[in-house]
Amino acid sequence: MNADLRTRLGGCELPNPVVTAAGCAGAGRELAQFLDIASIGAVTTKSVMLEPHAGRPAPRMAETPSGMLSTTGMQGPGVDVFLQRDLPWLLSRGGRAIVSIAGTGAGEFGELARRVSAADGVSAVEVNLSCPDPSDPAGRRFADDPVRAAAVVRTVRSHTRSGLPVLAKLAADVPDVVELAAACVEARADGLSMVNTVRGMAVDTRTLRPAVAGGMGGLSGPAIRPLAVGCVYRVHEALPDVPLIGMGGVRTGADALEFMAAGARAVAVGTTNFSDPSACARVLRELTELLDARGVARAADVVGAAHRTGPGA
Amino acid sequence: MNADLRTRLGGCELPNPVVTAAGCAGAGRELAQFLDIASIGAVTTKSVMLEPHAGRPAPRMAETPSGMLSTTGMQGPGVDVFLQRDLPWLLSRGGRAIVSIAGTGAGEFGELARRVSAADGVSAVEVNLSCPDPSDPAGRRFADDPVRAAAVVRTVRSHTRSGLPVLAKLAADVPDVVELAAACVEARADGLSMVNTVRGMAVDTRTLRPAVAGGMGGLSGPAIRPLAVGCVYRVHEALPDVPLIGMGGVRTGADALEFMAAGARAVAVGTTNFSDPSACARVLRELTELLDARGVARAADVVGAAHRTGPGA
Amino acid sequence: MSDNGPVQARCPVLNVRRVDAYYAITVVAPGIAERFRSGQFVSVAVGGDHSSTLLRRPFAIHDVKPDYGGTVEFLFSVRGTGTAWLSERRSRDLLDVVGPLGRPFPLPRDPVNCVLVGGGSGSAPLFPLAQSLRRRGCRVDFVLGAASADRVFSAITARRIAETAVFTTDDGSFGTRGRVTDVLGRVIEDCRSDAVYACGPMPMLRTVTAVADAHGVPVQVAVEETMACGTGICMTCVIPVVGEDGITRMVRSCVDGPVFRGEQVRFDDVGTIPFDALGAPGWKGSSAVRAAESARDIA
Amino acid sequence: MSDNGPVQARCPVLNVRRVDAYYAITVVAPGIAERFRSGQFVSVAVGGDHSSTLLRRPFAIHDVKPDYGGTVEFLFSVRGTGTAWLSERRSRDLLDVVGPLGRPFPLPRDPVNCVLVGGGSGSAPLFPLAQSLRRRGCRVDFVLGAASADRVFSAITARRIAETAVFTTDDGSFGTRGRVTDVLGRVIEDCRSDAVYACGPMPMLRTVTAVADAHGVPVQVAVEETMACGTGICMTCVIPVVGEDGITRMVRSCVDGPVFRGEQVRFDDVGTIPFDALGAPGWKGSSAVRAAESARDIA
Ligand SMILES: Cc1cc2nc3c(=O)[nH]c(=O)nc-3n(C[C@H](O)[C@H](O)[C@H](O)COP(=O)(O)OP(=O)(O)OC[C@H]3O[C@@H](n4cnc5c(N)ncnc54)[C@H](O)[C@@H]3O)c2cc1C
Ligand SMILES: Cc1cc2nc3c(=O)[nH]c(=O)nc-3n(C[C@H](O)[C@H](O)[C@H](O)COP(=O)(O)OP(=O)(O)OC[C@H]3O[C@@H](n4cnc5c(N)ncnc54)[C@H](O)[C@@H]3O)c2cc1C
Ligand SMILES: Cc1cc2nc3c(=O)[nH]c(=O)nc-3n(C[C@H](O)[C@H](O)[C@H](O)COP(=O)(O)O)c2cc1C
Ligand SMILES: Cc1cc2nc3c(=O)[nH]c(=O)nc-3n(C[C@H](O)[C@H](O)[C@H](O)COP(=O)(O)O)c2cc1C
Ligand code: FES
Ligand code: FES
Repeated sequence: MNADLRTRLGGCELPNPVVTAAGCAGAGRELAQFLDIASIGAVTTKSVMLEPHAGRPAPRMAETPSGMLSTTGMQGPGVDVFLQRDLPWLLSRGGRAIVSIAGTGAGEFGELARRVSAADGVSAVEVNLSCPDPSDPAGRRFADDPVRAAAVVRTVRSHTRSGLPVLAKLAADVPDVVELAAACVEARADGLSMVNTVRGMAVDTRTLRPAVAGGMGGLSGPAIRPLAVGCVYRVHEALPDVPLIGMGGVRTGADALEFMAAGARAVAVGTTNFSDPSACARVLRELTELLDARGVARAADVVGAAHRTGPGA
Repeated sequence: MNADLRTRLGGCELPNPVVTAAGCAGAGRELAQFLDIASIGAVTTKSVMLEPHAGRPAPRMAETPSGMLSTTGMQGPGVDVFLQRDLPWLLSRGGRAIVSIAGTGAGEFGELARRVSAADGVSAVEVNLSCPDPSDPAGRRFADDPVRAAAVVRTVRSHTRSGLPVLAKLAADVPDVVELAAACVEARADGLSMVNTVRGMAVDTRTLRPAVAGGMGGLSGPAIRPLAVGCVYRVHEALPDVPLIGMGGVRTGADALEFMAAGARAVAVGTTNFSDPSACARVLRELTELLDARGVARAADVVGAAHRTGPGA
Repeated sequence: MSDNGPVQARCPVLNVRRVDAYYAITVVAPGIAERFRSGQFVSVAVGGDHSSTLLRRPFAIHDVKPDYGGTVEFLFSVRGTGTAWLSERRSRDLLDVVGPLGRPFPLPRDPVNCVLVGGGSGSAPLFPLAQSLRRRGCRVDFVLGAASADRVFSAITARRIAETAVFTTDDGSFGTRGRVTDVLGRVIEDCRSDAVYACGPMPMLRTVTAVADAHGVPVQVAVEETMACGTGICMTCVIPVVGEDGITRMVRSCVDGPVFRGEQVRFDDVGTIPFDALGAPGWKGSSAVRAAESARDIA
Repeated sequence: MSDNGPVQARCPVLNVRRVDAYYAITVVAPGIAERFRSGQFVSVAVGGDHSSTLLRRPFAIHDVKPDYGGTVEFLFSVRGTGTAWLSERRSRDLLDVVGPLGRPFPLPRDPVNCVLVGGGSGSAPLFPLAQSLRRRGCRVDFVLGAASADRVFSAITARRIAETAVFTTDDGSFGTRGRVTDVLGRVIEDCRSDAVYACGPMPMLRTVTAVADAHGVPVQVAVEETMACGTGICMTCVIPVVGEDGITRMVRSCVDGPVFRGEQVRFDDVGTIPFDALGAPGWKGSSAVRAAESARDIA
């Protein structure tokens, strides 16, 4: 028996629930050397901005226990190059694209959504709300304020062609992730991706200097999985009908199953692509085996399973 | 050469900067089987409440990558038994006690401070601000609201005899840890302990049920170290004169040094005591060796070192 | 730091053997061997220094020998990451072991008849117990059960040590088909048992306690709760236990146990905080109870 | 999925040898061996399945041989947790290896004179390069430096392969006291070198480039940046490099490098985003630059 793995995220259907996380798979080209990019649910492309961006100075990464800190700072070629060069390549190989966009304000997000909407073959637009809001005096991210986050989502939705789902990508380290989620859904997000990296820091104990340039970085990898699963669980509890893509430290099929039981319809693999370039294919295979071993007919049946009765079993 | 390890936390001086974290060493008695409890900086005792508490149902813990989730729910005998039975034992062995208190409101915190103040030999009082505030409709913790947190700290300070330092124990998963820290200092906290466990969750992929009773638990261990170091760094940057006790995933002397370079004057060992009951003695030894190898004359000299020039080296 | 408390040591592995569905590891650990009393356990660090699995794994001590100054053996089945890693250890590898931990089985003063009941790997601590009981002149009978034949523990040794040994398997592949508790009543009667000792999963211990109770025989059970520290500091391993004073407390199974008198364990309430437990929500203890608490020893 | 791109394989360890201050590991990896060109590297998973160290460690390929279908050797010194773990591997252990990664050294068409400059473990990729150059009829000279004698890499092999081999050590314990760059100018002149190839730490590569420049000789450098993925997807390994078109870009040293033309690397700006780099804050590219970008190949 083979479980039916199809997954609905708003208006789009993916053949299976395993996708890549934004910024952890480029636009699929490099990973295609290690796996068939058409075989996974979708590739979420690195957050693209309107203009080319050079990103942050090095050192950009440090290893931490079961995780890594990074500060790449949205390095990328800008949306036009992305749409002309990277997206067509991915689609030509039969891949599905969730296009992540990053703007410096609602206007720029809207323009990005408009241009991405005009391209053929995109499966969904993901709104990276962890960008710093230049109009915020404290330099906070859009995600830190549900009102500003909702304004961005609303603008993106209105500039995105109907039928193309808009996913809001949430941060975990916010005052109240459920409030943020509800605000984004209220602003007509079709689904939510959660979670982005969590702010943290490491000091290099040889030099006694911050290990990544600028001090703070984003923590990712299995270390943050409990935070991410907690966010997915709480948001699914509050908003059971909203499609969620869960991510944060997925390494194995069992980890993917954990997110699905907490309430995610799809699961994204991020940092693990760095350590295991064929990870997405492996996670999908392991997940399928686990579902089959449980006799699950449809992957959708395990979504939210952890909510269905009390703890223990 | 041997570095001078003495550490000042407000009005109290510890012989060295390595202490235990609250709730991770009982009152020192069990660990005393594995190390000389008088040789470490201090024992921070498990948060004590006014009345005996039975805590939360089992399962109370789950292992996660480089961390653990727990929900013990403040199980303890109540402050009177603690002061009559546990504290005297610790002091009789030459140990120093930082007494952590947990209340359900400012009044109870004040009463706890009054009773602990009346006891002889206490080195400092630590205020656990991660207790849920029963008067908050959303069931948030005192730490989630700088105003409520400050009210608790102010009450504790006014009920604590002068000369006995009051340390506010902060959470990492709050809207703005610097704002929380500043509010507590404004309310006359003599120092800050940071950080407590971070809320998270795990699902048991055999049963598809939450791995700890009640769903959410507190994540601790090396997994959260980057979050904790980040909090210490940012708070030390904003409040360089305030004594900080850093904690969250300290496993080795190098980890302790990392916290000190970020700005901590003392470092607490928590979860590592579970896996290595002689960890505090080992961490102290390793830290001393590292300081000696660098030719550091006084441990205080490395405090905040990571702030002193830009990144890299 | 204390002479009869547990010690922590890096112990060389003497050997790793497969025994049916189990692995047996023997480590050189004189400090643990000399302090050991049956019912106690060790906790073993797994995965090496840079492992992502932080917590120690607890295992009942199955045997101690005087060789090499003192060796300790424990048996386990591969269950998850920790036991898989342990099964790959080789002679001369070093294991970080803490022990002996927990309260041992209390031994009878007189040479009475004892029946020892074990389920699966839970049988491990019963073997050194059997030896101690025999040394005191007690009669020992075994009832050992498991899911299948290859999970029945040391059947040959059991037969050798004990007066009688009865085996049960869920699938009937060895001994009687069924559970240990199906045959226990008969064994107690046939052997005129004066005391029952049991170790295994919670549901088994509960039924063993009920059977022993029905036969008016006292029973000591050794529980296997999830443990983060094993030394009494984390408070994650608690179960509701009724004290001599009739008061239920949430006690640590690692230091207050793992051995308890069966009738003291509130099996039906494991996994809950009984409303009448000391310090349960709404609980109001008398001042006498409070005073008693201060006097109680904590370790 | 591609025939000349890198592959990922679980490779049996053939042997682990100590070579002075280094360890040499040979793995059986036919897919990597057959694709290899000198200057490329492998990345190796460390610590096992449940390790807390997630990231692969990159190592230059030091040798490939046809035995067992194809073997790959890399050398390393123990620096931190990953290399310590690798140094404890034994024959028949399996290593998860990805490779060959990165752009190889470009080889001259004609049989010219080449000087190969290596610092410490940075000398590793120069040995297969030397072989390739010899096969094309090039003259090869070596300048190898290190902190001390035991860190000078394969001096005997260097002497065997090359026309001349000059050694430097910081402490003077072997060869000339000083740095490779102290002697490089003289070697270029003595050997009438037409090209320089260098690998080692950034400051060394910068001075090597300056010396080669002063002598009007082209130089290829292989950089060693911290890398999280090694496959081009994480963007953590970037350095500022000037393209043929005169535009500075932050390029990935794992896939756009590790080999670059020395004068293209903006050594003084490594660790910064130069103000004139494509996409730097305030940067405003012309529409021509933008159009060119779309046409550039990404992999
Ligand atoms: C006092 C005591 C004595 C024990 N004696 C034995 C013995 O002699 N032989 C034997 O085979 N097993 C014994 N166990 C159970 C043994 O500890 C577990 O099988 C082992 O911890 C599983 O570890 P793992 O990493 O393979 O499993 P995982 O499932 O990967 O472990 C994850 C976490 O859960 C805990 N855990 C998992 N299963 C159990 C369990 N059954 N009991 C307690 N904690 C568990 C682990 O310690 C770890 O913290 C004993 C347990 C206790 C408490
Ligand atoms: C293309 C390339 C080729 C290399 N070839 C060799 C070689 O042939 N022989 C050799 O001995 N070393 C080589 N290195 C350096 C080697 O990768 C590091 O020594 C190794 O990663 C250290 O790992 P660790 O866990 O022991 O150190 P740790 O300090 O514990 O590592 C922590 C993190 O920092 C990274 N890191 C640490 N040092 C370096 C470094 N010098 N360069 C890049 N990343 C580093 C690690 O990869 C890891 O992610 C090469 C590096 C690169 C980029
Ligand atoms: C190097 C790196 C770059 C990332 N870039 C982006 C990005 O451009 N946009 C985005 O929304 N998230 C980005 N993320 C966050 C990931 O998409 C993901 O949410 C997070 O890393 C948690 O998943 P993981 O633990 O599986 O990596 C990045 C993460 C890393 C480690
Ligand atoms: C089982 C457990 C119990 C804890 N109990 C308390 C407590 O009673 N009071 C408190 O302030 N913090 C408590 N903490 C938090 C620790 O003191 C510490 O802040 C946190 O665990 C991070 O440090 P670590 O990673 O070294 O464990 C507890 C942590 C654990 C794991
Ligand atoms: S396992 Fe920690 S108190 Fe029992
Ligand atoms: S190491 Fe990831 S892009 Fe180069």
